[in-house]
Amino acid sequence: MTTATANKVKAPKKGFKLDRQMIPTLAAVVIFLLMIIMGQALFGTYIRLGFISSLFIDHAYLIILAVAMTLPILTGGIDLSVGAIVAITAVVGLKLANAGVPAILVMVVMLLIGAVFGLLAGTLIEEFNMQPFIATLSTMFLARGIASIISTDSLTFPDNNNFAFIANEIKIIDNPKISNDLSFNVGVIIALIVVIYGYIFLHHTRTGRTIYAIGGSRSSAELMGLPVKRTQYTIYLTSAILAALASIVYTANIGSAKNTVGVGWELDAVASVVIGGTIITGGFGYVLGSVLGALVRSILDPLTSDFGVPAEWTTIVVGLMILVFVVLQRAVMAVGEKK
Amino acid sequence: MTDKTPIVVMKGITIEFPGVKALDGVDLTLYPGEVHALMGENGAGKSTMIKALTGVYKIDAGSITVEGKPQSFNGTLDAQNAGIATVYQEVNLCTNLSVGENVMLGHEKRGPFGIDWKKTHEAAKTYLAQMGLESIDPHTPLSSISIAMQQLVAIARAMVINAKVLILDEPTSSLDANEVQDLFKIMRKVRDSGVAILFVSHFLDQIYEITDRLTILRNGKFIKEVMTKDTPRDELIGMMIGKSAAELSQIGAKKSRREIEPGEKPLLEVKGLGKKGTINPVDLDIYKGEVVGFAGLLGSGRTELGRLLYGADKPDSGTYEFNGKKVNISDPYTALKNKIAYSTENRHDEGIIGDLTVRQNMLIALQATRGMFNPIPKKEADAIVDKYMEELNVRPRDPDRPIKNLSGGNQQKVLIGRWLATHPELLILDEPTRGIDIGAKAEIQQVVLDLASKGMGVVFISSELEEVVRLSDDIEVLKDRHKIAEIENGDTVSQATIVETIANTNVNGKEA
Amino acid sequence: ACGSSNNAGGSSSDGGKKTVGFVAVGPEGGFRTANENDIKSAFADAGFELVYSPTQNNDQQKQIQAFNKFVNDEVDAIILSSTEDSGWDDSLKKAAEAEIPVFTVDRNVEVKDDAAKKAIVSHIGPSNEWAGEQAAEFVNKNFPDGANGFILEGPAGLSVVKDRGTGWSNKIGSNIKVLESQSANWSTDEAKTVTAGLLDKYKSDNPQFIFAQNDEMGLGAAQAVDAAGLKGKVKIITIDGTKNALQALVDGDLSYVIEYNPIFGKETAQAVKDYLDGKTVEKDIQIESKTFDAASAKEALDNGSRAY
Amino acid sequence: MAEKAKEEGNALVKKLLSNNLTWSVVAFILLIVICTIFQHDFLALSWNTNTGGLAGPLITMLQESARYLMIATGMTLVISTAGIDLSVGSVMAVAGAAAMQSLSNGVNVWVSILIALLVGLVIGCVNGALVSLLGLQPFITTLIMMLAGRGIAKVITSGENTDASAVAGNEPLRWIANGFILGIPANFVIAVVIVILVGLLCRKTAMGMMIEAVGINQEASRMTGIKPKKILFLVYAVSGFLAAIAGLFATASVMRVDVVKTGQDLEMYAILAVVIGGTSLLGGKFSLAGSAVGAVIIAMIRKTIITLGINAEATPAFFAVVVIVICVMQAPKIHNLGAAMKRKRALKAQAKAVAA
Ligand SMILES: Nc1ncnc2c1ncn2[C@@H]1O[C@H](COP(=O)(O)OP(=O)(O)OP(=O)(O)O)[C@@H](O)[C@H]1O
Ligand SMILES: Nc1ncnc2c1ncn2[C@@H]1O[C@H](COP(=O)(O)OP(=O)(O)OP(=O)(O)O)[C@@H](O)[C@H]1O
Ligand SMILES: [Mg+2]
Ligand SMILES: [Mg+2]
Repeated sequence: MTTATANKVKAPKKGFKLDRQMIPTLAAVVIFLLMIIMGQALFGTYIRLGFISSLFIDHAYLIILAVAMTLPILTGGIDLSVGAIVAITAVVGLKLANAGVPAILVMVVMLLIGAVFGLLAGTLIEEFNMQPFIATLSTMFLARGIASIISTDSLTFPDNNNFAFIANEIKIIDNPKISNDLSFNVGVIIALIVVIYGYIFLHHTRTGRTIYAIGGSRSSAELMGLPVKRTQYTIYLTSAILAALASIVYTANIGSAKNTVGVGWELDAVASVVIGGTIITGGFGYVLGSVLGALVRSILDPLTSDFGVPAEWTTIVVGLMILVFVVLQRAVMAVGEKK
Repeated sequence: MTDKTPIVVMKGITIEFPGVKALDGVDLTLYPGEVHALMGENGAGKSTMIKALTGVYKIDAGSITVEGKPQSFNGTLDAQNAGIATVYQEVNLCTNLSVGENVMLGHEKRGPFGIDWKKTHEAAKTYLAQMGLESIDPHTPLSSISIAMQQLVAIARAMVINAKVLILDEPTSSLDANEVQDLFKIMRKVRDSGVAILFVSHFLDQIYEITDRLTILRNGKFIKEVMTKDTPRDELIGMMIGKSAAELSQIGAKKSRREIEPGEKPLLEVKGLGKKGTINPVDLDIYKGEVVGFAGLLGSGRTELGRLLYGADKPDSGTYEFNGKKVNISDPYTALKNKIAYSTENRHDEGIIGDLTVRQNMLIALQATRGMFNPIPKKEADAIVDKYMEELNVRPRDPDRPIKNLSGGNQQKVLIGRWLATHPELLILDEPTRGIDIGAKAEIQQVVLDLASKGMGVVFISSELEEVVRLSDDIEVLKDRHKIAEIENGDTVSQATIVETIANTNVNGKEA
Repeated sequence: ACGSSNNAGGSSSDGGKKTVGFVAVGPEGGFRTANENDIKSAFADAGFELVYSPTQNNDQQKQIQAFNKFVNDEVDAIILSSTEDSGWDDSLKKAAEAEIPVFTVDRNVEVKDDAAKKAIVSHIGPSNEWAGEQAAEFVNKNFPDGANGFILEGPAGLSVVKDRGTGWSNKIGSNIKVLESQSANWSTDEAKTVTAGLLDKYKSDNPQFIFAQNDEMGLGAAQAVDAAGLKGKVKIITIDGTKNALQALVDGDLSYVIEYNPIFGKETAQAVKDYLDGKTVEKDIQIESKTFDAASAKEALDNGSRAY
Repeated sequence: MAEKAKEEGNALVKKLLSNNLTWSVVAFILLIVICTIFQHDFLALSWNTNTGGLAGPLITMLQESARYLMIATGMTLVISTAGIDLSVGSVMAVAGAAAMQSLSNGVNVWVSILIALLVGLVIGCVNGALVSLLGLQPFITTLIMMLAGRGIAKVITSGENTDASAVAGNEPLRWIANGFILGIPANFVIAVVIVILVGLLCRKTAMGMMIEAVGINQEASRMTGIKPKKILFLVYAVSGFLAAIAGLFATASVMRVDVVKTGQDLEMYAILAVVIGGTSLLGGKFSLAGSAVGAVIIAMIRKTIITLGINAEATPAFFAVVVIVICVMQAPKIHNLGAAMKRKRALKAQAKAVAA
C-alpha cells in the first residue's frame, strides 16, 4: 500500500550499530588477553592454572559487585553504597554466626540487611527526588557508620561454621605444585550464577529492558508507559542484595571481616563496569563486559607489582592503565563511528 | 452520533502552572468510532489537556471518567492499562535502543526463557509495516532514523496496545503528504474498529479530511464543541484565534521571483560540498534577497545539506565561498561569525536549552558570537528581546520563564527570534513552521519574505511543498542524498512539478 | 626498578638470587614509609630480589590477592605486613602447601588452622600494646594526683588503634580521667581541628594531657594547643618517634614520644636468610623501641642517627 | 486589601519553603542550636591575643569551611556542565605536597605557593583536556585522576608527610590558614572573596549562562555558536585551581602535608555541598551562593560531631542522617504535601458531587 515510503526507507546494513555498541566490550576482551600474554611473556607466571584459579576465587566478590553496579549505571545512576553494604552485612553476619545462629539463617539476614539499604536508597531516589549519587552516598555513610557502631573488632567465624562450604576449594586438576592446580569454589559458582542471572535479567526480562530505556531517557520511558518507578526500586534493591551476596562470598572466603572491609570497592566496581564498556551516563552496556572489566581491574595490581613499579607510583600507574584503556576504547569507537 | 455513549468524559479540567492557568475549566468528550480534534493556537492548552487525561499532570480541578468510571491516572502506565494509548507531541522514544524494541518496549513477546526476541522482532515488523515502514529492519538503532520516521515508530508503538482510545498530538507535523495519507488510512481503520481517536494538528486540510468532531480551546478556556462537517473554515479559525479569519494577515499568492542581475556575485557559492555517507557533493548558489527552498522526501538529505552549510557537520569535500570570500565553516561559531544562521528541525534536542529562560534562549547565539566576556548590555538585550517577542508574537509575553514551559509552537518562535537577533546574511530555516498554528505560520512566512526583501538570503526547508513553492525563488530538489534538480520558481511551477521531478529523475540527474 | 623483568619468574631456587615477596601496606608517610623503605633496602643489601606489592585504602583483599599471587609465583619467602590480624588462614594454608615460608612483620596475625600456622616462620616487629602502656605510664608518673585529658585515635577499627588503646587502658591509673576520645584519622590537620574543638568544649575541665596515638596527630594537637595559648600547660604524648616529632619534643611542643621502631629491615632479612640457609629462626623477634623526652630527643637528633 | 496582602504573604512563604537555600539555612541554624544545647558557650566569641583574632567554636568552624568553600565552588561549575570532579581531594594533596616540599627544599614561600597553584591548575587542565578533547566521561576521567593524584603527591614527597613547619620564612603561608583579617580567619575571608569573584565572573559576563547551557543541552549549545569544549576545559581548570587553594588551606593550617589524609574524601563533601546548595547533579542551573552555604553546613556538621563528642564509630552514620534529613526537607514532595492533600480533598468532594 505504501510504496512511496517503502522505497525511500532503505534498510541500513543489519546490526551494524549494535556491533558498534559491543566494540568497547570486545576491546576489553582483547586487552585482557593481551595483558595475560604480556604477563606470561615477561614474568612467566600468568598462564598458570593456579594464577587463573586464584584470579577467579579471589575476585568472585568483585565480579558480583560489578554485575550489581552495572544495573544502576545502565540507567545513568550509580550505587556508591555497595562497599559499605559489604561491611555492614559482614559485621552483622559474623556477629550472628558467632552467636551460634545457623549459617543459612545468617545468610538470609545478611541478604535482608542488604535489601533494607537498597530499599532505603530506592525510596530516597524515587520518593524524595534525591539523585542516586547522593542517595547512595548517604546510605554508604549510614551503612558504614552502623557497621562500626556494631563492632570495630576483627571478627572471625567460629570453628566448623557452615560458611566454609562456600570457600572450600574444589580441585579439578591437582598437581604436585600448587601453582599448577586448577580449582574453584562455591563462591566462584555463585558469581557465575549471578552473571548468568544478570544477563538474563537485562536481556530477557521486561524490567531489564526498562533499565536500558531509563538509561536512554527517563522521561521518554515514563511517557512510554514503562513502570519506571518500580524498576528503579528493583535496581537499587538488586544491587544492594548482590552486594550482600558479595559480602557472603568474601567473608566466607577469608573467614573473617570487620567494619573497614570494602572501603573503595564501589570505585573498583565502577571502574570494572566502565572498563567493560558500559557508559557511565547510561543506556549502553553489557553485564559480560563488566565481568571482563572486573578481571582486567584485578590483573592491574599484580602487573604493577611485577613490573617493580615504585610504591609511590603504583596508583599513578594503575590510573594510567585505566586511562589508556578508556582512551583506547574511545579510539576504537571513533574509528567504528567513521566507518 | 450523540446517541453513542462517550468513552472519555473530561469535565471542568483546570491545571495551573506557577504563573499560568494552562487550562481553565475545559470539557472534552470522546466517542468510540470517532476522530476528535483538539483545536487551538499555540499555547492554547492542547498538549496540556492530553497530559491531564493521561495523568502526566495532576489536575487542580475537574473530573475525568473513562468508560463511566471516575479515574485519576498517575502517569502513562495507568492510562495505558485503562486502554489509552498516547503519542505525545515531542517524540518520546529511547534513542539508545533499536526501532523494534522501541515499538515493543513493555510488550515484548515472552517465551519460556523470558523475552523471545525473534517473536518480538517479528511482531515489531508487522506493526512497523502497518505504518509503511516495512523495509526498516527492527534491529536498526532508533538514533539512525529521522525525526519523521521516529514519529511513525511512535505511532506504531501506540498500535501495540489494543487501545480503546488513541491520542495523537501533532503526529503529522513532520510527515510529508504521502505519509500523512498512510497515517490517515490507518487512523480510519482504527476508528472503524470502534476506537476513539484524539487528534491534534495545525493543518486545517487534515482536520477537515479526517476528523468528525472538534473541541476548540483558546487561552486555556473551552470555547465550543462542534461537528466538523457543520463548521466552515472561517468560523473555525474565528473561534480559534478569537477574531475573524479575514483579519489574519494573508500572504499574497505566489511571491514574485527575485531576478538576478547579470554579473551579480552570489552571497553563497558552494561547489562539490558533501560528506560521505550523509550527502553527495552539491553545487549551490544563493543570492542576496533570495529565498531558496529545499524540497524532497523524508530522508532525502535536506537537513544534512543545511547542516553542512552551517558547519554543524564537517564536510569532507568541496569549496565554500561566502560574500565572495573563501571561508572555512568548520563549526557553528564560525558560521555565525560569518553571519550564517541555522534553525534546526530538531527543536527539542538541538534547539531549545530547556532550563534557560526565554530571554537567555533568545540572546544566547548573539552572545556566543560576541564572546563570553563581552556581555550584551542590559538595555540592548531588553530591546532585542522585546522586539522579537513582539514581532513573533511569543506567548506568554514573559521573557523570564524557562523556555521548556512554553508550548511547542512558541518555543519555535523564540528560536527564530534567536537567529534573527544575530542579524544573519544567510538564514537557514529547517522546518520553521513545524507545529506552528495557522496564525503564527502566516506570521513566520511573512517574516521570511520581509527578511528576503531586506536583502537576506534564506534557505527554506520544509516538508510542506505548498509553502516551499509559495515562498521560494529557487527550489533545490533532493533525492536519496543527491541534489537532482534546481527549479526556477515561476507561474508554471507547482507542487506537482516537484513531485514529478522527484519521481522521474534518478540520482544522476538523468530522467529515470 | 623496572628492569627486574623475570624476578618473580619460575622457581628461583636454582642458584640465582632468591626472590622474596613483600605483601606491604604502601607509602603512608611517617612510620610506614620509613619501615617499608628500610625493609626494601635491607633485602637488596642482603642480596635478595624483593618484589613489593602495596595495597590501597588498607584493603586486606588486595593483600590477599598479592599473597596468593606470590604463592603461585613460587617465591622463596613471603614477608607479610598485614593490615588486618585475621583472615589469613586460607592463604597461609596455600603457602604451607607450596612450602613457602612466611614472615610476618609489624603486625602479628591470628591463625586458627594448624596447617596455616606452620607456614609462619617468625614474627618481627615492635609491640603496639607496649607503646600504649608507655604512654599510660608517663601520664601516671606525671600526674600522680590525677588529671583530665583527651585521646586522639586513629580510624575506628584498625587493630593498631585497638592495641595502642588496650595498652593504655591496661596501665592507666584510676585517677586519670579521659574526657573524650575522638578519632582524628591519623591526620595532623584533622587532629588540629578536633583538638581545637575539644579544648573549647572542655575549657572548664582544665585538660592537662593529650594522648595522640601517632606523631602526626600529636603534631596537629600541639598546634591547636599553641593557638589556644596552652602550650606547656597541656602535655602531649605521641607514638612513633619520627624526626618531626622529636624536633617538636625538643621545641617543647610535645612532652613525650614513644618510639614505634620501624627500622627492622636488617633483622627481617637476616631471619629470612637464616631460615633459607637451614638455620633455626626465633618464633618471635621483638624489635626494641625507645621512649624519648626532650633531652634524649635532642641527643638522638644531634647524633643524626634517626633514619626517619 | 488585607486579603491581598495575606495572599502575597502566603506566596512569599511558599516561595521560601520551596527554596533549597531556605532549608539549608534552617538546617544550619538547627545544628547551631543543637551545639549550643550541648556546649552552652558554643556561640561565645573571645579575642585571642595569641593569634590576634577572634576565637571560639564558630571561628574554628569558619576556618575549616574555607577549604570546602573552594572545592565546592569549583565543583559547582563542573557539575553545572553535567560533569563531576572526583579529583579535587587528590589535587588538594598534590598542591599541598608541592607547596610543602618546595618550601622544605628552600624555595621562597611565594614561589612555593605559586608552584602549588600551578600544579593544581595543570591537573585541572589535564582533566579538562581529557573530558573535552578526547570526550572521555567526566566520572571516570576524574576518578583516574583521583587515583593518580594521590600517587603524584607521594612521588613529590617520596612517600613522606613533608613537614615545613620549621622552615624559616614560611610565615606568609602559615598566615593564610591561621592568620586573621580584622579578627576573622584569613582563609575564610580569602575564600569568600574568591567565591564572590567567581560569582561576579559568572554572572556579570556570559560565562555562567554558557556553562549552564552546556550542562543543559550540549548539542543545542554548540548549535548556538558556543564552544562546549572550551567551556568544559575551563570549568575543570578552574576546579583544579580552586582545589589547589583548598590544598594550601588544608596543609598550611599545620604546615604539613599528609599524602594519604590531606583532602581524603573531600570530593564527596564538595559534591554534597553542591547538592545541598540546590545545584542538580544532572547539570544546568547552578547557585554558587547555595554551594557556599552547603560548604559551611558541611563544616558545621563536622563541628557538631566534635561538639557532641560523637564516637568515631558513629560519625559516618550521624553525617548520613543529617544529609538525608536535609535532602528530604528539600524534596518537592514534602513542600507539596499540603497542596497535594488540599487538591485531593477538593477532587474527592467534586467526585462525590458528580456521583450525587
Ligand atoms: N510544565 C509547564 N510549566 C509551566 N507552564 C506550562 C508547562 N507546560 C505548558 N505550560 C504552559 O501552558 C500553556 C499551554 O501549553 P500547551 O503545551 O498545552 O499548548 P498547546 O496547545 O499544545 O500548544 P502547541 O500547539 O504549541 O503545542 C502554555 O502557555 C504553556 O506555556
Ligand atoms: N533509508 C534510510 N534508512 C534509514 N535511515 C535513513 C534512511 N534515509 C535517511 N535516514 C536517516 O534519516 C535521517 C534524516 O535524513 P535527513 O534529515 O537528511 O532527511 P530530510 O530530507 O531532512 O528529511 P526530514 O527533514 O523531513 O526528516 C538521517 O539521520 C538518516 O540517517
Ligand atoms: Mg502542543
Ligand atoms: Mg530534515
